Amino acid sequence: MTATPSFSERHWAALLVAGALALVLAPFVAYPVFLMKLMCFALLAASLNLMVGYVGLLSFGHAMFFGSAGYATAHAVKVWGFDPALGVLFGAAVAAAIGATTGALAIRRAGIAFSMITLACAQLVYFIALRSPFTGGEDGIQNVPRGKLLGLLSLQDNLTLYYVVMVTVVAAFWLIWRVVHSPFGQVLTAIRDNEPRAISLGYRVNRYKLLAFTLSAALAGLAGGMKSIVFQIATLTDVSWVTSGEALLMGIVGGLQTMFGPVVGAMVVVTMANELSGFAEAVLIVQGAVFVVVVMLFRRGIVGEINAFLARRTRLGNTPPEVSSTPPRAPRAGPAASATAREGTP
Amino acid sequence: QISDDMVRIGLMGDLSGPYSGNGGPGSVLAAKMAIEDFGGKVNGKPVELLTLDDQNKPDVGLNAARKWLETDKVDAIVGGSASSIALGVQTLMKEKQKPYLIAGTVTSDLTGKACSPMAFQFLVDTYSLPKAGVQTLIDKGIKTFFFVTVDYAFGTALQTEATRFIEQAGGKVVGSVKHPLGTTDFSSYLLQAQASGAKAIVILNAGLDLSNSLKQAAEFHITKGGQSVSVFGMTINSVAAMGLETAQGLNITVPFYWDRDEASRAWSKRFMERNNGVVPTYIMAGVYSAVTHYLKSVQAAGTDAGPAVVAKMKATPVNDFMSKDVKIREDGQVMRPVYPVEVKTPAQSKGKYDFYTIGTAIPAEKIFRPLSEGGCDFVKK
Amino acid sequence: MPDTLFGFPLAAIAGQVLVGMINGSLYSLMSLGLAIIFGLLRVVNFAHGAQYMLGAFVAWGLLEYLGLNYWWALVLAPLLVGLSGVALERTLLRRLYHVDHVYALLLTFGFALILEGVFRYKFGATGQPYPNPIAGGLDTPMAFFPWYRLWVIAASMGMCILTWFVIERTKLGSYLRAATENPNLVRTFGVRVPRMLMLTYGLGVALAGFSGVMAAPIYQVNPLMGSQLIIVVFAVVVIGGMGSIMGAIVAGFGLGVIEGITKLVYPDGAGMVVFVVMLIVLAVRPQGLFGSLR
Amino acid sequence: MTNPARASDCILRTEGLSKEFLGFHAVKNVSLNIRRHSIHALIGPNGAGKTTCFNLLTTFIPASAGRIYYNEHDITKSDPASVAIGGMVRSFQISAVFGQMSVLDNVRVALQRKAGGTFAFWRSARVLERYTGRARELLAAVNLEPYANFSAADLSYGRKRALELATTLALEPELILLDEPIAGLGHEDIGPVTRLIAQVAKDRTVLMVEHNMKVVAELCDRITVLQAGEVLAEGSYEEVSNDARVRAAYVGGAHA
Amino acid sequence: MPEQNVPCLEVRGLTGFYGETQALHGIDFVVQPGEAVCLLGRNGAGKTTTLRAVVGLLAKRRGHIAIDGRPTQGMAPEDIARLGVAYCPEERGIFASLDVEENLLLPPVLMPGGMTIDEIYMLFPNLKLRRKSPGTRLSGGEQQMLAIARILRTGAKLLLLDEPTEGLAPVIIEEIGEAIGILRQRGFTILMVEQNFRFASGVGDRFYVIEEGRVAEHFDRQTLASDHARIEALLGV
Ligand SMILES: Nc1ncnc2c1ncn2[C@@H]1O[C@H](COP(=O)(O)OP(=O)(O)OP(=O)(O)O)[C@@H](O)[C@H]1O
Ligand SMILES: Nc1ncnc2c1ncn2[C@@H]1O[C@H](COP(=O)(O)OP(=O)(O)OP(=O)(O)O)[C@@H](O)[C@H]1O
Ligand SMILES: CC(C)C[C@H](N)C(=O)O
Ligand SMILES: [Mg+2]
Ligand SMILES: [Mg+2]
Repeated sequence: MTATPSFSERHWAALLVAGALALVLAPFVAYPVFLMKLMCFALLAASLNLMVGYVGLLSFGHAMFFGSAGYATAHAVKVWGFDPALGVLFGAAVAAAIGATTGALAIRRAGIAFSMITLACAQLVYFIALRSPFTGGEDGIQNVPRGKLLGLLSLQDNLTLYYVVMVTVVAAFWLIWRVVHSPFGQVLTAIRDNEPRAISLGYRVNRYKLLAFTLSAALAGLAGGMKSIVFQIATLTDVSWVTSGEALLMGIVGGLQTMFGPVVGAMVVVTMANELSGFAEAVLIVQGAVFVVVVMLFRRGIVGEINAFLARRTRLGNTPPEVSSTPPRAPRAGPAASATAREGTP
Repeated sequence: QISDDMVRIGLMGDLSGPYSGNGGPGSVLAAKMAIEDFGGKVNGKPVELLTLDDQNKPDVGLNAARKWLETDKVDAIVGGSASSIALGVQTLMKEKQKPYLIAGTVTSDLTGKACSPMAFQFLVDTYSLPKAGVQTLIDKGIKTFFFVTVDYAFGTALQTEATRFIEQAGGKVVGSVKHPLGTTDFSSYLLQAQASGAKAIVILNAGLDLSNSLKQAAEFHITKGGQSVSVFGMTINSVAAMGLETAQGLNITVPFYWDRDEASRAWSKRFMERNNGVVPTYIMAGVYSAVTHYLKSVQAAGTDAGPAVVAKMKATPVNDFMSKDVKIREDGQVMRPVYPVEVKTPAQSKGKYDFYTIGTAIPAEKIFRPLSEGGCDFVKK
Repeated sequence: MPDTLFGFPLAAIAGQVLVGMINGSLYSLMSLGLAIIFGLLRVVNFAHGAQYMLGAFVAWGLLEYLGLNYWWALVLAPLLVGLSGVALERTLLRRLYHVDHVYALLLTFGFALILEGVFRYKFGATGQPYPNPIAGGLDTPMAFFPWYRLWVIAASMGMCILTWFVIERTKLGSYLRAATENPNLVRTFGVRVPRMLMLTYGLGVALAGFSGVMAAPIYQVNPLMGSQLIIVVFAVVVIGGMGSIMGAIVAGFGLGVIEGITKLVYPDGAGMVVFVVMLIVLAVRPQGLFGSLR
Repeated sequence: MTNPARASDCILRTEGLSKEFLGFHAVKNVSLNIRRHSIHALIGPNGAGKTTCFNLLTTFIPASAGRIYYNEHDITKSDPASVAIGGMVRSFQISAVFGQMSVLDNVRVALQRKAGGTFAFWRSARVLERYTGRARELLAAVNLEPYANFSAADLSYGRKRALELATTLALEPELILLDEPIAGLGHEDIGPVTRLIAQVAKDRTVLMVEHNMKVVAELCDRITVLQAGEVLAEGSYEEVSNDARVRAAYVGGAHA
Repeated sequence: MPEQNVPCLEVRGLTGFYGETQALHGIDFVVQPGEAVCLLGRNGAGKTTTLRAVVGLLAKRRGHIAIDGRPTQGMAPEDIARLGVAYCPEERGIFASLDVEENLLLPPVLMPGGMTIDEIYMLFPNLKLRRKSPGTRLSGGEQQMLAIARILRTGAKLLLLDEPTEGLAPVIIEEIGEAIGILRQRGFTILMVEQNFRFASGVGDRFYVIEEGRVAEHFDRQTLASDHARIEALLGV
């Protein structure tokens, strides 16, 4: 797969062990609620990355999955008295359902049009959240009980909840990794590369894209559902386009088409927002500046640049040039595309 | 004993959004002044002020409050912008047993259904605001009403209470329309209100929303068919924003007006010197009042432990430039008198902020919701 | 004459249609600018809302600091905002033409955040009032139509038609369209493409600035005014067909009116109706009303 | 010229196939009969409607009128992916490979489609190993074995064509549609690619569009000449190339 | 060859890069006014790259290029074009958003002496028939015709044609050959890249064979007749 950085298995093993250790010890160093927020956003960014980086479709509406799952979970847990685990799963399922519906519309278009359609769908969801009675409008659903996991383990304590969230997020990341490195992932790569050719080989490409979109939505929903349990509140912020934008920012800063880019991106963005909390306008300015700087100077994102650097080094060391963490290539209207357009997409 | 040798007060408000004129940076300044006037120390321990822009978003406010309490060792939270946030913070403060000094957010649920033994309402609420307002309109012979209401806890509460008062007085609400917080164009809501034929069109929102809706009401000559436009609650910054031309003749009630007496003028003068000459709203005055009363109580109690301070606060009458010997009721309501005012015409106004003609004080018992009707669970019947 | 239609007071209908037309004017002007920029540069100009806000602020600033009235602002503000667009294009945007279009979107998105942040920092989120330049109105038995609002409708329509004509019916327009597809090739014909793209972006941005000036007396001059409008405008652009100029104009006014009527019939749905229409249109015509599936 | 009696010999058959673009008739009433195990060429002047025919046959665009029968099944209303699954696979005029994937993966993606399980997002990509053997065989057949681990984008034009063929063959199509397979190739590549086509055509049917008459003459059993969307002539190379109308419309004077 | 007058195009020591990879390693050739010169060579030899360097589309180019004696180093494509150069690219570059006629009328007339629209339609009747059709809806061959036709109007004296016959039917190729003849009579100069050697040998005066970014061989029409065997070997015809 194109996204596997080329440095050796051993490096990876070491990195994974270090990462696992850091995850386990982190709540003793940092504020667990902050860490949980970070993990939820990392998962959101990763789910978005699955679409942008591996399907080549930039969704500008991932907040609709994140946020509506938040509402669904909060409602299920608070009003229906669901177990928190079940509540979060319910949230993810709702997100997947929304993903399947909006996806069916959106994937028929590619490139910028796809982005705009997802943005608009998300906005529709936002207005529904704003106006419908069960979401509580501007007030949101507040005082969501954290409850007991499977009726046994009380999640009231931040530390306990932290480990539950951690395990879930790690599992979700594993799933993403698996999707990317699966037969299905292989087909996605092919479709992103050359869609007409994939069709001519007999792939019904829209079904693959739709499944990817639905999966991505479900994962974003998982993140959103957990967030509402952690913070005990589900609100409009999580369905607003600002959140979609932030998720994207995380992906870009960390590096699209890389597995850990979203994590690094979430770390940077969430920390930044945290440090600047209380100065809404400063957050805007800094986020904006980060967007500009990343786009102008290092489009591959932090992890992407590191990968590229490592790849360059290994290449000097005479290993086959297997890596490419190139920025995503979505269909474009360049000269090549217009020449093929008539042949490929009548 | 003072926990970790420091009294930390968190001030939360809309520092940049549509409500930033009501409280916002002005409230921060008021809190700072209160701490300075107190000497910056309680029982020899420094007082620190933390501030937060809640952006009128419940999640932002709530998350920050949680962080304040769990990691920053904040001892009390003061202020408030949108009622939606306050309701969440209220629960949290109850859970963490820390005083919540509300000045800037007004839903009456805070002392009613959602009441908390740790909470105080230092100003007016959505019960007291329409109470006098409805009566004034009914007295003018107005029988039909239409509401333009902001769509969240504050607006909902205000409309519910107002409707009750109107119906009790034999009036009728012929319709209402809700708009989201931070709307800029009210023309379609206003035209709808106009088409309803109601004699009074009542705007139930605040801050920027309020000045926008009133300005547009004037632009569209909403009152040309003999209808009137009224509001029940308003802070003085909105009057400044829309101008007397638009605001003249409105009747509202306020717990504070800068030009009411010597004490309020003296304090307001000091405030304006440090606030680019901009006049304090009653919310800012309320923040000052709340912080001062809190510090006094910490000093008297000799500790900053929540329950002890709360007990002390409730036992001590509030005394400052705003109010003399005002009691705090069991449910947390500060029982201060409020003043009916009428906005002056441009001709009547003699100075930059000479906005109101002030009437005689209405005693607290006449305007605040009786304890028995609030439905607060911990209040002994 | 009956005074109700389908059970709704005629006065209310007339009022909402007017309000709808005003919003529609702004939708059209804004999506027109977006369509030009997208159609020709393939850049989704996320900063469009911020530039609209900038237009309003420039108008306000001209009045506040220089005492220049609305009519001056109507000429100067678009010019200044357009120049700021030109500067952005020259310094940053231009370097992104050769990479995926998504990056230009992200750049303008970032730029929008910065602009909004800076203005919030400087002026707070509280609006600055802007006086109504044309007082009074048309007093009909149904409702009172302020002159200024009628002027906005007329001026926007005029501007839309003018722009449409330039792009679709002149030689300059065909250069622009060709340069979108293959700028390098058009350069080999001896056409100064970089300069043209720069001016196009400037023009699109100037339209946003123009809308801002138009809006200033209606809404407050407020740092948030852009981000509130922009998303709806994006939906309008999608409905009209991305990059289609005719689509932008028709969808803009059409949706304004539909939205106005919805406010009357089902007020809760007013915020969503644009998006619902969008979904319906997309289900039937994925490329939008006037778009092509290129 | 058509002979419905022997329809069953035909793998692909059209009846009155037509396509109109906003009033312009690009393909008019074309009836084709492609015999099983033959190499059939579609030639004609530029704009005659050859590519449009291909697009119609593979249902990349819907026909305005007429029917298409593939193995006697009516596929007129089918979709491109289904047509490919049914065994009719096309190549594109502009070379179509998955540039970011390795040469080997290009072929495996095709094999995988044939074998199914392509939605299995929970399984490891390692299950694809089982196609490696077959993929290498196919690559060997087109002399691409040594390049198996190259990124497809790095191949030269001729090799991309070869890869495309290998990928196409991986699906074991009954009928292959090739659009100008020789166009753009250097002289030195024309020979090998021609031989390659001849080789893969064994046991299959090939329908190709080509302007290079030398190649057509060498490869094709039967030729249909289109002009202005209509069938002008049909027959063997000798028959067609000696037809005066064809010479006037297509071959031109200098090429006897 | 009369060497005293200024060559229409002079290329000396031209090197060119795509990013890091070098595509041209020092190309030298000249084209005299009124000549038809052909660049031959295998796929990937650097022929297209050479043309792109001449019209200024190759950003990373070094060496000497002069048009009518004016060096063009550092000039932008639009300025080079104004010296009287027109380019017909390999991938044709037809504009989808313009109809056929708009495509045809798009390039501004640089100097007098170009063909008129009627002459062009006479040469390519297909284009007249599809006049109002969107440019990229044309068939591959029709697009090729349009791409050539488009630059004939501009009056540019030096025409650069990259594989003008690719994908064209034999009859059309013949017509294009005739068209080139007409153009030369009118005093146009032509530099052409061609894979179709049969066609090239019919229209070219002189030939350069490019190999791996260098000029490997140079011959003219006389040699072509006299030394047929060597050339066949060289090009593998
Ligand atoms: N989508 C379309 N819309 C309008 N006209 C079209 C479309 N596709 C093709 N045409 C027209 O149909 C005719 C046939 O085109 P087609 O591409 O089939 O030709 P062809 O025989 O493949 O030619 P070539 O050998 O040049 O590739 C052409 O005149 C072309 O302009
Ligand atoms: N955009 C590009 N990026 C990187 N390398 C390129 C690019 N275009 C061409 N090349 C490389 O430069 C070299 C010369 O290519 P060029 O297109 O000039 O060849 P050509 O002689 O025109 O071949 P053909 O007959 O196939 O058109 C080739 O090795 C090619 O791979
Ligand atoms: C009067 C206002 C400042 C009240 C405030 N907006 C609230 O939500 O409670
Ligand atoms: Mg063709
Ligand atoms: Mg070439």
